[in-house]
Amino acid sequence: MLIFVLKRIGALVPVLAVVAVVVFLLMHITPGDAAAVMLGPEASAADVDALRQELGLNDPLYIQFFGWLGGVLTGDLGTSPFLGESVAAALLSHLGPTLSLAILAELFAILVAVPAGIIAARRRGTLIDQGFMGLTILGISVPSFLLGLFLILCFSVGLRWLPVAGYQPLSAGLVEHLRYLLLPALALGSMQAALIARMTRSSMLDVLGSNYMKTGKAKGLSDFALTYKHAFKNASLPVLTVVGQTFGSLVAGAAVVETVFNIPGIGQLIINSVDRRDLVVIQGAVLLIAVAYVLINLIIDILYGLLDPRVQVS
Amino acid sequence: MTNPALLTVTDLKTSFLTERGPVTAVDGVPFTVRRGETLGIVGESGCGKSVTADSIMRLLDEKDASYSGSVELNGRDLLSLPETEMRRARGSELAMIAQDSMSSLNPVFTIGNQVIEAITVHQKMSQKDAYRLAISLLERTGVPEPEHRMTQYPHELSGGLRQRILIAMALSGNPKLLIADEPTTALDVTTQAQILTLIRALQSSSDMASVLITHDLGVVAEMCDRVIVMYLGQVVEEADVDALFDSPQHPYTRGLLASIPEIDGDRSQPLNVIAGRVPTLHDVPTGCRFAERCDFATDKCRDSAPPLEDVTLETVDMLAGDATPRKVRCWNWRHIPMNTSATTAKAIR
Amino acid sequence: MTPQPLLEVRNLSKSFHGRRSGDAKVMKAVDDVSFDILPGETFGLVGESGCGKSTTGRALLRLIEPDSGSVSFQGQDLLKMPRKQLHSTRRQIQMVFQDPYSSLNPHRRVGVILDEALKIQYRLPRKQRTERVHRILDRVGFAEDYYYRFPHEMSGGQRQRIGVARALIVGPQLIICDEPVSALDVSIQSQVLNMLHDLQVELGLSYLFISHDLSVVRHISHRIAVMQKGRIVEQGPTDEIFSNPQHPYTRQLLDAIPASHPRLARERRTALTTPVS
Amino acid sequence: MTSFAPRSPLFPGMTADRRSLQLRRIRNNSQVMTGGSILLLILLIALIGPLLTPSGPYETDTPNRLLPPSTTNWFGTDNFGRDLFARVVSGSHVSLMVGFSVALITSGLGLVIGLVAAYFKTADRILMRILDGFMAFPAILLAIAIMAALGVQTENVIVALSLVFTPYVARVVRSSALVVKEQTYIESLRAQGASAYRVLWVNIAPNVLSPLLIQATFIFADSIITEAALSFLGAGVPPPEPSWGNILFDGKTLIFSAWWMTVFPGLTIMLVVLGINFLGDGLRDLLDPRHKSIRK
Repeated sequence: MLIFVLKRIGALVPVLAVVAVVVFLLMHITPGDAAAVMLGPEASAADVDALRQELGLNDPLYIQFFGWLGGVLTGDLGTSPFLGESVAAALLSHLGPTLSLAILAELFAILVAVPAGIIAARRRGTLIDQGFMGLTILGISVPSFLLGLFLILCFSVGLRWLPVAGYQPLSAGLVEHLRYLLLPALALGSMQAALIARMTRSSMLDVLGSNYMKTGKAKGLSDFALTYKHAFKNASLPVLTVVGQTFGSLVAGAAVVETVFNIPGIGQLIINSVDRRDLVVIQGAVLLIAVAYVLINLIIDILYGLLDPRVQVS
Repeated sequence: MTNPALLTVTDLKTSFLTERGPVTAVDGVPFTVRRGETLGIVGESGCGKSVTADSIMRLLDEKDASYSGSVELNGRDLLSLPETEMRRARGSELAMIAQDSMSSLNPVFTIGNQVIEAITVHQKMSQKDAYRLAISLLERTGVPEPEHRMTQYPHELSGGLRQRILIAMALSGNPKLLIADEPTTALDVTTQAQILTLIRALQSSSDMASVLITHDLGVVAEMCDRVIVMYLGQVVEEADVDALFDSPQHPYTRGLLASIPEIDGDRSQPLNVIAGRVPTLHDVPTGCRFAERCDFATDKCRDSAPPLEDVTLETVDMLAGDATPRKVRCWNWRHIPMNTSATTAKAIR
Repeated sequence: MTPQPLLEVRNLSKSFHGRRSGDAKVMKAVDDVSFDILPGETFGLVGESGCGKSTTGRALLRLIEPDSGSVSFQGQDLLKMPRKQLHSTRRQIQMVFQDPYSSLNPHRRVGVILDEALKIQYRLPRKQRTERVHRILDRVGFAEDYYYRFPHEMSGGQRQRIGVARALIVGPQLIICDEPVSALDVSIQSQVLNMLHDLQVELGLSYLFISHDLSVVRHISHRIAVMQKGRIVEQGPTDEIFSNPQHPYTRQLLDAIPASHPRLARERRTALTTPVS
Repeated sequence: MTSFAPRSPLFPGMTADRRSLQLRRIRNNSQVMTGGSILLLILLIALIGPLLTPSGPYETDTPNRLLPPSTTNWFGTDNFGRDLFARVVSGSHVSLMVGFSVALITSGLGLVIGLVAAYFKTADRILMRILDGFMAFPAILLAIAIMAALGVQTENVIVALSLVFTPYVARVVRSSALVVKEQTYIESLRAQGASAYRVLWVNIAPNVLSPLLIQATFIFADSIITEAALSFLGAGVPPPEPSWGNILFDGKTLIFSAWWMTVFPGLTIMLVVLGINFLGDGLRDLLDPRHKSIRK
């Protein structure tokens, strides 16, 4: 098991290397001078020069890269010329709301989608199944920001049950915290829920049609034992994968949903930085999220190894 | 006849809904199995033999499949039992071993977990007792180092061992009827011989009857007391095993026996070929289902379907011993000369 | 006076390393295998799954590169041949595969599949190729319009006949048949076996016939080699091997074959249980 | 076996029986039919819509700002008095163009990368590491970052989305090609002495077109969604050029006073994406045998 884990960690190195290169290059695919672009047309030549100096843009590319990488590895993501603080500090101060939102959305998605997927698979072809699957197509077709707008229109503008936008930290009380996060989490979690439900259903169907389910039925096992013991453990593997793979889009989706609901999270930080073309902050945020994604998938890989005895062998 | 019937299948029909319309994969199959007896069901792929097995156990998804007729086990019709009672019967009164031992065991649970589950689903006992019983079952089925096997996963075992595990699970409820669906098809010859010997030994130590489904007439010769031959969803011949090999009556059975290269056959002779191909279930011929491939077919064969005729009395003089049931589904069986194929050589010996 | 062998295999070996890198486990799939195939004969290679018989067949054609040994075809070593020469030698040695369902490209018509086989080996005008395809289709017993069929419109036996036609069309002298009938029903199997036999008589072909089924191998082969764990444990004329097996493994294999008649099965069981007095 | 059904011109090589089955399956596939109809309807409106509007998408009319839907302004007007229907129709041109271009570009690139990776082992190792690296970035985030670097412009949206989605297509192509590569007919071709070109482009490529088509459909839908999100965030199509996303952005600030500015463009996006997803799902049922709904 230890070897398995170490190997998985080893496999991350090239992926992280590509991630680093891509993030680094973001600064350099800008048409023209990145420093000038960042400061805008009104900036003085002296200011641009100063920023170019500060960002090290005058050095050869590979020196810039290793300088930047060295910084990243020691936790130095650079300093934003607009915020006047380090990128790391800015990210840290915006992390809380994003994490709360993403976790809440993921919980909602899993709790709704997994049972729905199982029920749909067991009642394959019935109205319930068709209804659920219709809903999932709808879920996949409505992007989170749009669903957010519709939810605001319905629950905040129309019914006036919930606040239109804004954010209260957990320190303001759990109920208050949730009151502000409920709609954003629904908006963010629905597409995730749809994906998980479809995956659950299809992997359940694969498993339900398998020979070992037939053996189980021939043993005299009840439908319940078959579904929840034999099928679920097998079917949970692909579901786990889909949770891991879509975690990234969940976090990214959070960025968009935050804008809809004015939540001061990383997403809003990114969007504000896009307006300002603050590439340093964007680099840092993108890097943080990509690394988080890679780590989450590492954990999922290890879980996979624990659940499926065949994985460690091959 | 002293031995009463354990399983009586009458006019079993199993139909599926497919996108090209409904098909009847098993079409009016009758047979009986007596206590302690082994009945073979032979036929080529697509003849409905596996569906017959699944129908007896009612393993098919009843959303797609529908049954009619009756399957009486000890006088109780399994097809009309409520699902909860059927579930109690599965694994205790009748059990099954499947063909592909790799996919028939759940890959994410240990062997121990799966064998113990097969025990405790029908018998109330402590985990400890179940464990002990599981070990003894593995010993009975010739699994070496049973304690170690209990902790292993299916992919860590060989095909032969996995098949023994499946047999152990099937035996856990002391079934009266064992249905073996191509139990050795995926195995090598030497392993096949071991598994067949094991099944035979287990059967002789109890009065368990079995239904053995296979495409391999060699396995039939080794294992069965009586045989039914299936073609395109129907039984075309039923006979005592010796009688079937000595004097096959249906043209299809004869053709089948003559197509097999035998280990002691004449190598200089070309093998028999059954011309044409099996029609699909979507366009079943109106007359005899074998007519278009049969050398002896007449207009009558092509126009009207022959019944499964009881010919026990007419063929009894060919046999040395008691009259055992003999049935043929052919209009012309009386008129087909016997020396049409390689079977003759064997009948003489 | 024995005729000159068509194919001489000497000390052929192939090992596979364990999947895990740094794994010391080495599996000898083919271990010092030697045999000859004479013109016009069928050489049977039997053994159980994993014994290395299929690897041997593939190594001959360098579909798997063997580690050592030599394979000389008409006096020339295939294993030392430059790619270009190997390419044209493949006209002489063709292969027929086990699975009639995956051995034909589902997206191509039968005629195109056969035409492609020709195109790979010969530069011929289209008209000549088409003519040859039609001739070969006729030879394996298909009506002309099968040219336009797709593989999924055919039965397993028909597909396997197309597989044989694909091998035949380039005019080989040796065909390596890797379990050519084991995926087929018995009544279909006999069609293919008879056809292989007829083609041999007519065209003077040699076959390397790889199979796990001893009855089939016995029926079609002139000589047989028995493989176990990568090695040939016994080889000789078919009748000798079957009537007087020398190696214990051969005997074990022969004993395991199911009887051809229930009476023989009973006799064998009683012979086993009653002690010899 | 004497007569054979005539071959069909529509599905060459299929006998009439098979063709009618195929057509019946398409017709019976409610998803393909629904999805197809929705898309046709949208396309029709996108084409003839400009003829039906009282004013163009850029014509401001300050006295008539924020009018609710009426018989003249079907979707109402926005805060500059521009006809919302005209703007949504004009936005559909941008969205469909972006979606289609991205689907086309990613299919081409993905096909080549996926096939090369599936066939050549060394290339596979390098290409897959790079694709893995790219896929570690959530699609929309990478798109935002690229837009920030390249500058906010409609053409850049296409570039960014193509970069972001190509790895997903390449993955699908690669894994289908790997399955095909294991088929015996590929080994048979090697035994016959076929060149790598023949094996890869003549024999493997046609077999991965179905999964590619299905994936392209979904990329089409995803591109439309992502373009809308980018424009909504101000990182996509720059105003005043109308796009569904930036109309929604304008609508958001006025959500209390002008619900129509959110509802109509929103419903349009939903309908289009729903149509494409139905089509994609239906195509998968039709083309991918593993997803056949009826067994046996």
